[in-house]
Amino acid sequence: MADIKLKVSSSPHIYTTESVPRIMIAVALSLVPATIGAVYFFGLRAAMLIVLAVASAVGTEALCQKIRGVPVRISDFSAVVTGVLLAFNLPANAPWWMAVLGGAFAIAVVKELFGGLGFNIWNPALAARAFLLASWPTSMISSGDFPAPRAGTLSGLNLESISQATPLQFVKNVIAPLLQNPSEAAPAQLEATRTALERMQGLDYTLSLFWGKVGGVIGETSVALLLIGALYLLVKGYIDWRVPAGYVGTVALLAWVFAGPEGYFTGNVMLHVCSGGLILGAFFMATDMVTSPVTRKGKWIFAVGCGVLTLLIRVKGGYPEGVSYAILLMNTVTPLIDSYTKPKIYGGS
Amino acid sequence: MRDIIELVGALVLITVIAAVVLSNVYLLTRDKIAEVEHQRELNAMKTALPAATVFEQDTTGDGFVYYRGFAGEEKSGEPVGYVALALGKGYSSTIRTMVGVDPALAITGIKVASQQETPGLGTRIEQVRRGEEEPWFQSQFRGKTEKTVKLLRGGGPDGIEAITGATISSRAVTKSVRETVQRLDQVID
Amino acid sequence: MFDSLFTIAIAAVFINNFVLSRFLGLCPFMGVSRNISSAIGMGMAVIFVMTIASLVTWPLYHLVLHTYDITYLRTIVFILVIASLVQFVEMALEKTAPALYQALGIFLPLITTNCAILGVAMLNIDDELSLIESLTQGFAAGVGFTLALVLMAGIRERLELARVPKIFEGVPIALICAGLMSIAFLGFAGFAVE
Amino acid sequence: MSAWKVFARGLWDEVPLFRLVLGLCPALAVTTSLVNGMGMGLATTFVLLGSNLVVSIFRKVIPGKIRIPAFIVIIASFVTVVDLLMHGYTPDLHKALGIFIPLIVVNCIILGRSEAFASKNGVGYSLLDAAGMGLGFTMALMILGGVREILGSGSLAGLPVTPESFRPVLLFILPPGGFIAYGLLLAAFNKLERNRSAD
Amino acid sequence: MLKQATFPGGVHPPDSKEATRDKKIERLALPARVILPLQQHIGAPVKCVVAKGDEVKVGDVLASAGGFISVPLHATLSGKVKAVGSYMHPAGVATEAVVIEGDGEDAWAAGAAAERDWRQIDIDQLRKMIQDAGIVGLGGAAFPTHVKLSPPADKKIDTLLINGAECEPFLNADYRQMLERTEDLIEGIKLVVRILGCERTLVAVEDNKPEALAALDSLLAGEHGIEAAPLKTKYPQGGEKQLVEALTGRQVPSGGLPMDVGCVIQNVSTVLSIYDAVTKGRPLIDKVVTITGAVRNPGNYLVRVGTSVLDVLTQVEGEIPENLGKVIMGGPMMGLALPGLDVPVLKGTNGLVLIERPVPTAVHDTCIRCGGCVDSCPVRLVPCELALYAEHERWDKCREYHVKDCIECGSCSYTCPAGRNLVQLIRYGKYSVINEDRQKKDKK
Ligand SMILES: Cc1cc2nc3c(=O)[nH]c(=O)nc-3n(C[C@H](O)[C@H](O)[C@H](O)COP(=O)(O)O)c2cc1C
Ligand SMILES: Cc1cc2nc3c(=O)[nH]c(=O)nc-3n(C[C@H](O)[C@H](O)[C@H](O)COP(=O)(O)O)c2cc1C
Ligand SMILES: Cc1cc2nc3c(=O)[nH]c(=O)nc-3n(C[C@H](O)[C@H](O)[C@H](O)CO)c2cc1C
Ligand code: SF4
Ligand code: SF4
Ligand code: SF4
Ligand code: SF4
Ligand code: FES
Repeated sequence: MADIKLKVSSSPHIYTTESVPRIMIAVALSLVPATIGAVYFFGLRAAMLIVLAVASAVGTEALCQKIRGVPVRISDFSAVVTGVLLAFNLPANAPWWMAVLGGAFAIAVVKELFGGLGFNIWNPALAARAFLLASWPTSMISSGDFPAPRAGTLSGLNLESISQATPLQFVKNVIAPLLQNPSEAAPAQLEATRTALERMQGLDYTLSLFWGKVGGVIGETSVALLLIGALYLLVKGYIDWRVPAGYVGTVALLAWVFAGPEGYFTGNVMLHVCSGGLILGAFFMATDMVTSPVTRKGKWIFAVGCGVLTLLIRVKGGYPEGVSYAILLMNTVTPLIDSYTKPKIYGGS
Repeated sequence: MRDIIELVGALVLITVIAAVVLSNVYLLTRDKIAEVEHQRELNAMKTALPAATVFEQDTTGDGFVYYRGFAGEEKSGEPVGYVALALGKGYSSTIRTMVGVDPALAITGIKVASQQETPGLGTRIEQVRRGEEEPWFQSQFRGKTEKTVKLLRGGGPDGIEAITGATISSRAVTKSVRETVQRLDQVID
Repeated sequence: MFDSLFTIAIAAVFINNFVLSRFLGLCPFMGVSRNISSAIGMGMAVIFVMTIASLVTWPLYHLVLHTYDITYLRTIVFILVIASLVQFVEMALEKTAPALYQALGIFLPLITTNCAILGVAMLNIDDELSLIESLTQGFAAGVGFTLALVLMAGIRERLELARVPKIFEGVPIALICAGLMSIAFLGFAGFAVE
Repeated sequence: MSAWKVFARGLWDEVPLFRLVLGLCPALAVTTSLVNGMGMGLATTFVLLGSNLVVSIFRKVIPGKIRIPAFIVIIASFVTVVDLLMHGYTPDLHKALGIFIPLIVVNCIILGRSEAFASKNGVGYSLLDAAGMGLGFTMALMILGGVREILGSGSLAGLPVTPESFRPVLLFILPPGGFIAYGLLLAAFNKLERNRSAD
Repeated sequence: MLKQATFPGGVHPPDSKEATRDKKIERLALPARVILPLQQHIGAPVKCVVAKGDEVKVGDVLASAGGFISVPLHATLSGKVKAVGSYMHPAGVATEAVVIEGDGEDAWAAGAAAERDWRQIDIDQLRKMIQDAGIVGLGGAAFPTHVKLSPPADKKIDTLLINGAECEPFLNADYRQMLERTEDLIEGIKLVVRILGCERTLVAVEDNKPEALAALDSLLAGEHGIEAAPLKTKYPQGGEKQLVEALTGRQVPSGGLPMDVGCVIQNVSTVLSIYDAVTKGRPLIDKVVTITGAVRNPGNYLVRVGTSVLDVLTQVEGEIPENLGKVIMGGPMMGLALPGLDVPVLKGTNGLVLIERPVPTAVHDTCIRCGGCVDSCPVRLVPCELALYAEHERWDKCREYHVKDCIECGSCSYTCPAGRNLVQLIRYGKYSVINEDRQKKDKK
């Protein structure tokens, strides 16, 4: 009886029931409402882009792991999350091959070259979006030709005489130049511009952004659907509330203070919060734990940094949106944040 | 101390030899370089005003520089047109464009001399399509007048078609060209 | 004037970061970015030398080379001046500020033949900047260099623990990082600073 | 060492850029096209040849203590010569390479060869060494420039080489693409080398 | 009652205590044989004073203390010394041990079991008695208790903390003793207070043991300077540094001891052993052990030190379950997985937790930097990074990030969704750094 074979292992002998695949599957599930929304708003083309991006991400992951000679772990679902989030960052009329190349770049260059899950410095989906944007800008920047969501319009406004664009692009590239060069604009255009600005301040407009009646990349359309998923993750504790709170809070505050049509403290907070992919970025991408700081203090710094950079880019920079670059820039700073926000240890001097 | 003086002396000697050699190379290449620089400028002006072969520089009282272009060898007689540099604030750089007009102030051509816009977007102001000779955006300007140098959807005889995704660069060129034509209008009367 | 200085500074640090978008100073960027503390030391040394190099080369060019029409000697004069300057600074620091010398001293010799220093001196001339603008650009370029270097050092400290494929270990992965950093810095493209 | 070895070393075993990671700035800044890469490479080769030649001739008379500044002066002189010649005879290339021509003066490869080779060897070997290193560097820049041009512009040496439907990957002619392309090439080179040494 | 005190960090594993919570302590029958490893404490090695063939009685000294920081070992069975030699230790290595074959009589050595009044004995004598009784810390560390009760003159002790937290899942040994021997415990505490001369004593109990708190409260009602202190239920609430922080707001300095901040901590069982030793002349020969997990008769048993686990389980279960996969000596968070069943119960053993086959194991993945371990570390280390540095044998970095402050509580490993065995790696780093330090010191 004494020769019974016992397992010897180091303590502890019990573990949490969480696991990496469980977390990743939860994130994938949390994106389901927005995915259904994407297909509803933009039709089967959105579905095709999502499927292609996921297939490419997962395929590339398997291939890279084979080449590297490590066990193939696509069942951890992280590549699926990357694929979906990448597709969410594409306009619905993006060429199919961009989804494929983006997925491959995200996984091969941004993730696997660094050693795979957990070792990458930058958010794979966002780095891939930035790669696509720099390489084929005409297909990634709305020039009035992004498809409008079903039951909505591209800018969320129905105005005849001025061209359409997604809300922040509309403000930056359509309204601002017209106001700056009134001589070039027809009176009807100027009139429409003023109306547009006015309507964008209203509650109705915020509601259209909230429900998804305004255009953009396929995943950012409906704030409501994104929040359903985000809530699920918050409740499960898979994302740290500090990140979205710090991020959205900073953007809202700064937008109110600085980003008004005229003067300080006139900014339309809801416009900045509900558009330009902020909700998608703040809840699903800035929260990628691999590429954000590990400590609570670090997360606050990261979140506030994202917020400041986002608004800075929106107001002063070349891009109308700014979320993706803000997060990528803060990813770059993350190792430094980590090394300067080590908690003070118990009993340390 | 003596060492140091010796060493410094040696170094100075080397430097002097180098300077002498270089000044000779400089003298040998000076004219060629001047010619090259002149040619570069001339080429841009000729693209803008193909009818002219020689140019005469002039500066207005407030510092506006422009050129009169003449056909033939001599800088005399009636100019066949005028050339001036237009500066426009583009998306990420100042776009410098050489603008040519005939005596009736119709544009004879433009040539973007330098710009640092976004590759793939703004840089398409210099894009030459496959199978074509000239940059399509710039060739639209030929024959336009002060009135018709403006962005217009669809382009055609009454306006300039903007580059999709690069309205800012397009506008910068168009606006600076228009302003330059207006400037020339004041000058040549 | 303040505005234009601000514009120059922001451009040199973020928009056209010397390392990430102008490709100047890459060798020390690759060579001295293995840990954060030496990156900071190197960065401070570069800021220091870039600033005084700008301060010295500008009058030299405008008051001497240009006046006597020997601008073609610019390269040779600048490199000699910068090399002696670094040497001189090193000696002066050793005598007057031993603590600072301890911190920066080991980096100074590395800097002499670094294209970012000579580069900023030449760009000051080519961009037709005034003396005070040159000083600003020199200082800001150094800050931009330091920023990139320190960020890179943070990343490389983390990379030491990553499972980078063998053939990418060392310089290749550092280059990929620089590339992705440079992609992130595209976020500053088109900043309207005026 | 045989003459051939002195020459061939720079072409493979010690090819700058792939084996000795030096001269990075010009390598990345100017290699947006094959021709620019080649131009930079040849300009550097010229300076290498010149400085190695002069240094090896005068190696016995230059006092050891001022060796380095003396070399720098010699190198800077050849750089200036190249600068002036290119300005006069290849103006477009001169414009494209810009500030990176004068910056050849700080290229460690050149000072490195003067110091490590020319100051210790005769004229013939020094020239061979310079030629080998210079051509190796040129080759590397051309590979980098070629790859970036094909991917980023769809052309090679200015001639279209990709089908009409190919939409060039602009990233490769932008700064980030320079880093990434170089990183990938370097890894490919490591791989080749590992295969070679495995044989 | 104080408000429930706690510390930052920690984890909440399921407490799994129901099975034995209400089981009264039962005394197990004497075993036929005990194996007594000589060294059962931290400190100077002991000197064995018996040889094969010697007759011994319960309480006879088998090995005498090897210095001040050392305690003697006593016979826990009367009978004959069968062997002095190398035997398997629960930690998986063979160590010197004395084996006694019982005569079934349980005859006690002279002098044992005499009733004494501790109030009449002088303090140095008390300390001597505690050492002679072989008492070590029973909270897990097995540090000689008399040493802790002899603080240097320059360290003023103002607070005594009695550790009744028992924060490890499954275990109820301390809890049962607090319920069943409340009065003895309070007497013991008063005894310790007298030795230390401190003003304030807190008996710390997690709030998942309300009965124990109530029992203490009612008996302590009129007492001056001693009170029960409820703690939030959280692992590792019973860690001494965590207790100090939770109850006094002070932090034991890194590398220091609780006495540096005026505290001494004693485990409940230790106090009871002190009480038994002083008032009854009874050395530390038995131990309350919770036996639970995959067993049919879970319970709390009083076991003679040295009884083999096999004997204990055979007595409790009748026969050893076929599908036994793992036996943990101690709790599941910090306990040892036994290499086999033929190893003895030690002075510090407080539980045996049995786990069936197939033994659940963590999936081993790479760290996804979720920060869970950082948030759970009661010392506020960054376990994910420390573990990576240890994995890469970067001792300089391990040192820089305070690896030596890790208390090896296992909270980080418990919480890691990637199943990384963080404590194991960190422990490797910790002992490598300590070794380095030692080598450096030796060189000097
Ligand atoms: C990365 C980036 C680069 C850009 N580069 C340019 C540019 O070089 N020229 C330009 O006119 N607009 C540029 N823009 C601005 C947008 O393309 C803007 O939408 C456009 O100018 C408006 O033109 P549209 O009316 O055709 O959409 C850039 C925008 C981004 C995000
Ligand atoms: C992580 C950890 C958890 C602990 N939990 C307990 C506990 O629940 N009860 C206990 O009495 N001692 C516990 N200890 C031991 C105490 O730190 C301390 O050593 C003991 O209470 C001191 O009393 P003693 O000398 O009487 O054993 C724990 C130690 C550690 C490191
Ligand atoms: C909360 C959460 C958010 C995530 N966000 C992203 C993301 O924005 N982009 C991405 O590529 N992967 C994301 N992932 C998947 C995974 O963490 C990511 O691919 C890693 O960076 C790969 O190492 C996310 C995972 C989680 C759990
Ligand atoms: S001297 Fe400067 S450039 Fe040359 S290798 Fe060293 S760090 Fe790099
Ligand atoms: S000059 Fe020296 S420092 Fe600069 S790139 Fe070349 S080798 Fe490197
Ligand atoms: S690092 Fe050490 S102290 Fe911190 S949780 Fe892990 S085992 Fe406990
Ligand atoms: S808990 Fe595990 S996965 Fe999370 S940060 Fe710590 S080691 Fe990494
Ligand atoms: S070439 Fe090396 S620093 Fe620029």
